[in-house]
Amino acid sequence: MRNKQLCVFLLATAASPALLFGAGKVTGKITYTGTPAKQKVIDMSKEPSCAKQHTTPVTTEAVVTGPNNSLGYVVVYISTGAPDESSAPAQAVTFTQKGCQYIPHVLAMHTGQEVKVVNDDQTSHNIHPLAKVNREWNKSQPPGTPPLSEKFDKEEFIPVKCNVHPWMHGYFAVLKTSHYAISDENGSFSLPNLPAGKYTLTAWQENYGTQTQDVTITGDETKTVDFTFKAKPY
Amino acid sequence: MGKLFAVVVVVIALASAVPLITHTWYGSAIRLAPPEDISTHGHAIDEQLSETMIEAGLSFLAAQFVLAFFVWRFSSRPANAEIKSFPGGARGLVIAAVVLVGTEMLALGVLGQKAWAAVYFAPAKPDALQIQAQAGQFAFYFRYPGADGKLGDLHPDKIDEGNSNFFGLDPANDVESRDDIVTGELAIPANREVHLLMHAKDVGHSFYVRELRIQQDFVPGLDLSVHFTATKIGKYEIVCTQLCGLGHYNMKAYLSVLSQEDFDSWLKQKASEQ
Amino acid sequence: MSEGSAQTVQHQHAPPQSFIRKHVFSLDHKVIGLQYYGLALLAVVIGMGLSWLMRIHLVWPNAPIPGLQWLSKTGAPGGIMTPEYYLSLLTMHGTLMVFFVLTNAPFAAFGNYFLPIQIGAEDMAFPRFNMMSFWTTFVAFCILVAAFFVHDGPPLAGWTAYAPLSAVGPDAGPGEGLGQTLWGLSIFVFCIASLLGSLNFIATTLDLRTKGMTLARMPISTWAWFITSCISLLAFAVLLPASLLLILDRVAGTSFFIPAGLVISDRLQPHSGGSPLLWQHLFWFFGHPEVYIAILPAMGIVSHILINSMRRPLLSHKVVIYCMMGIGFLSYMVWGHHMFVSGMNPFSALMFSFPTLVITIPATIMTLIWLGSLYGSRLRITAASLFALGFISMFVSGGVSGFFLAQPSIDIFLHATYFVVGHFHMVMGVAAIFGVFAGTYFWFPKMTGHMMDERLGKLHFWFTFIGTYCIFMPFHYLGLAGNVRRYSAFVDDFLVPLIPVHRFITIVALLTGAGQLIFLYNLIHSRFRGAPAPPNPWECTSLEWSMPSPPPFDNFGGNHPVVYRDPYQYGVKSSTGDYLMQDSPEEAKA
Amino acid sequence: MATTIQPPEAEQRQKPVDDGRSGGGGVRNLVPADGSIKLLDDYSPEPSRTGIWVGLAAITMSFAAFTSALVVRQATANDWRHLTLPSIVFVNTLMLLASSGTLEVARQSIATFVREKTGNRTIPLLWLDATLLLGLIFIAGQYVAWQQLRAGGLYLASNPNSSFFYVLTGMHALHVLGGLGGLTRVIYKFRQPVFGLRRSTLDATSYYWHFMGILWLYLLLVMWLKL
Repeated sequence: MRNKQLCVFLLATAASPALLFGAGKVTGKITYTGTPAKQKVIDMSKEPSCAKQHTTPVTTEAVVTGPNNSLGYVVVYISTGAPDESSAPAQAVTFTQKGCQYIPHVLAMHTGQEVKVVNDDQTSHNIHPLAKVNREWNKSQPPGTPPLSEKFDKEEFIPVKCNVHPWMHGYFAVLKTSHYAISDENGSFSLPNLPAGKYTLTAWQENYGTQTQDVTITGDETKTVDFTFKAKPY
Repeated sequence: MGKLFAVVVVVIALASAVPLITHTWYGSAIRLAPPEDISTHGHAIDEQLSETMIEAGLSFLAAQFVLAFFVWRFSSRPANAEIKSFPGGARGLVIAAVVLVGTEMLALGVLGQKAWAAVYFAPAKPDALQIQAQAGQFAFYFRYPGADGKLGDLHPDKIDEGNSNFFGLDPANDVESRDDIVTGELAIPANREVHLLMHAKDVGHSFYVRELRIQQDFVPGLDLSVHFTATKIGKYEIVCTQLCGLGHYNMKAYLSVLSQEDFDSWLKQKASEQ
Repeated sequence: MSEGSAQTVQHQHAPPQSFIRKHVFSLDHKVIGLQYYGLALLAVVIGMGLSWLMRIHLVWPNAPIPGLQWLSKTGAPGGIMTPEYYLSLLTMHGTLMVFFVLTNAPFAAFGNYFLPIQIGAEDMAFPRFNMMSFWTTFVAFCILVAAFFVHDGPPLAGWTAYAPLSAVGPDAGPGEGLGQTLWGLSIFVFCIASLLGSLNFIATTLDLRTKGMTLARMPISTWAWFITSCISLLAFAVLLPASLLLILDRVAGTSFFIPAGLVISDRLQPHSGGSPLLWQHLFWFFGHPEVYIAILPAMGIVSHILINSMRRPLLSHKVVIYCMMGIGFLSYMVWGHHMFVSGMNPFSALMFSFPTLVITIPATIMTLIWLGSLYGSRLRITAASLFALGFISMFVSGGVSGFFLAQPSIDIFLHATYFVVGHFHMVMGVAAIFGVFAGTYFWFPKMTGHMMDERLGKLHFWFTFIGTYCIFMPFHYLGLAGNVRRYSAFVDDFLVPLIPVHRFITIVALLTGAGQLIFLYNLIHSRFRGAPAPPNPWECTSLEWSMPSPPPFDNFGGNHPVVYRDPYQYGVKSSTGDYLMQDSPEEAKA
Repeated sequence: MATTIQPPEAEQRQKPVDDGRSGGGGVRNLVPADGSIKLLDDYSPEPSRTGIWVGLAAITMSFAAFTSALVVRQATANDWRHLTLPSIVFVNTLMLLASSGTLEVARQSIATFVREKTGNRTIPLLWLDATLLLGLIFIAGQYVAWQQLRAGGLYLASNPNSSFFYVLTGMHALHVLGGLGGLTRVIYKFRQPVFGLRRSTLDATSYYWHFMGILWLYLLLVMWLKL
């Protein structure tokens, strides 16, 4: 198994330019059927400095829905067949705490890629990724302290929480590939720059779990792959 | 040097007494006394406090002054000065101590019982408004029974803060919990007794409202309760006084005492947000 | 068979030659006493440094403290203290001060050095136990300090380590990992050390008194150490099992203190049925007597010094001793007053409140006897006697605030506020430390053979006396305003207005702390440059002054003094002046 | 100076009048100058004679604490699973009690050995060794008991009852090991060509050893009633 990975890896690196600048593309839309749970209004009265930053009531983001049953914050990525990459992207991804919310609610990153955690609030947060595969950590970040910089080495969907503000929940999607996308308000996503090949697409939603579909890209075409999740009221 | 000691002790004793008498920090506006009491039982505690303040304060001043005076008077006497013994000797002092402290104790003890009993011995009235309070790292959450007037059961395994299920309710299977109203602030109607059922989610916490003269620990695995009646409409702080971890200093919630109709509309509003 | 041939009278241990046996693993109670003193000094320096950091952070929460980030990168990113690191400092400060300073300095240090001498013994009953108990204490100290440097941070559950926070492990947040386990281990080891020490003290006092040294003829300081050792024997015998069970809950997954159904950091804890209150009961059953373990020796030392500087015995020797016994006895019936708001049965709350109030009677009697004895005395003002008088003042100030906390109804409001912090810092912290200072200025000549600089000593007293009042009196006012303790920052609308008072306290604390440098300088300078000390510079009557300073290896050179009279023969006419040594056969002239 | 007056030579070495008011100022551990074989008595009451009782008081206190912990824990428990004690503990009990008996016999024989001043140490040694052996058997037996519990799937953390069983028996076993150490020391001293065994050492060790037996009976009762 390891050897196989290794060979693929060598091949990949040998031919990486061609692979990385493939012209194939997968787009699609994430929708749901049934009635999703009503998102609750978050009561921030405990933290006035955050509460006063929000004019409209803030709700939980576990299930973010859009027009005609579209589903946001779904991570779509190539789980198998993805061209292996020699190294993680150099530029860091940023995870911001603002108004006692995580921005973005779901942050996808490459294994080994640097993630910067920024505290824009006037209060002290603690960042606690409840990792199981990766190493779990739990650090406080008083206002005015420099951003925390961390890395995750293994593929995992890590719930992130702030113990000081229990409503603050987010996710780190640590993936082995850089071919990932996160669906927007309208549930649409797109995975560009795919070389020709046979792939397995995986869509992950924090409450509804994962779905997979196979797709084959030949040359520079654009395939459409849609996912539909079954929503539960509770 | 002995005289200097005497002077310093007297000055310190007087200076220490000033804020206790003026209830402020040496002329500044900083108030250094319990905030105004808004509960029906609090006045007993306050009387008890001021009683004790007078008795303890007087014994404090007396002791410091006597110390100062004796040191002033008897330090650096000539080597041949004659040693005198305190009139009455040890026996007198022992009797004095037993009598003074004894009576002081009895007085305080009896009064104290009254104040204490008012809070803890009298059970909550049956018509008291039942609210459940849950303390967890590092926030309080409160649960009001919905239309059915019943609180759903708690299932710790169902707790899911990402979906704001802080209590671990199971609406899918437990109908009673569907209309429960969960809030981050405690709103209560004025002049109505509230029976607070206290539940700790993780570690030890405490429920402390200065104006209510109420402090009660949340003990994990042991669901306690307190009952009180607030009399003054307003917004007050609920803080945690039991060291519970890194967020302890910031573990608080607000208590808003509302008129009955304001309370009803507030509850409706919250119900709509569930 | 040549049994018993060629046997000579030999002493239990001859003077050691090698450096190691002389100064490191010494069996000599005097060396061990000094070792305890040194350890306490180290601990108090660290502990005070921590309190400085805490005070600074409290009033300037977002100001970086230069250099702090090197102490702990995660604890203070960019020098700005995180909340958990503040709590860790708080925990370490409390543990260091209570166990390694207040238990070691007045009791183990001075007791080891002077108890055997004051009863005319050549050493402790069990010198090897004595050495073991010090080095075990030292190991406990190292374990505790090691907790500073573990990966997930030093412990933060406070010196009371309330379960389940202290028992559930890393899920409860930073500082609840290895650090907390080390804390428990350190306490466990410390208990063993204290048990060995107390056993030794008791056996020594009962068995090794020299001829004529009846119990009634023991100096008050000896009595205090003896009573204290009885208290600590029983107290630590309870903390030992408690800390063991806590460690097991942490490392072995047992459920002594952890109830079922706890959800911490979104994880359901795999425990069932434990009782958090069990820990509180076990801990406070130790914890309250511990307060008296800290204060009783100070009372003894202070009485001893006061009598000497008043040149007259106390109004009643016996009554003072009975009071100390009474306090020791009652200290076992009051632990519940720490748990008034922990949901204990309201009746038992009253049951605990009563003895707590009763315990003020012996305390008051002692105070009145000290004051009454001052009347008509020939008080000599020295650095030592100043600290002794300061002790009385502090003891009164800290004592009266006990009146408030002893009453459950008032405790509802004052519990866990700065009022409590002010109360126990004054009555147990500062008062006991004053006893240690007094003892140091008094016995330094005997221990080192050099006089201490009196002028510096008095300067040090004024700094400390005024400083500590300015620090700890305002704590009471803040408490009355409902200022909660153990907060790493004051963010509540209610507390923000009080910050100026805290700022005042912080500034005074920094100054007072700096004032202690005078003491350190005096200590070190006098040790080497101080004038040589005569055997009895203070014209004192007890046995430790009947030998050269510093005392020879076996104290009395194999000749055991015979005691002819009660310890405090002052204000009499004798060949030596106005006092008679305990071991002088001379009769006082009328 | 009053400080320099020394008591006359005679006073130093004579045993102080035993008025029960004062001790001997720590002149002790003296080997008899006449070199006779006897259980050495000292001028001063031998500290270990007091020390042993103080030590036993401390041990009693901490096991009392364990007991109260057990009681409180049971009172709040909803997870109290009755635990049948491994049968072997009763065998162990017999072993421990027997060892107390052999130790007493050993003391008697040492006394006679001293009285008759015969050089024959074998009989006392035999009894001492027997005591040591029985003690070791007890420890081994306890170990077997733990093995049996483990075999039954009951580990330290399985339920409060098993936790308390392991803790109580474990702590007791530790104390017994201490007693074995004491016995070994007694045997060693007894074997010395220069007779160095002091009565107080022998007494203290045997008091401790008997106390271990009593403590074990108490624990057995507690565990049998509660666990």
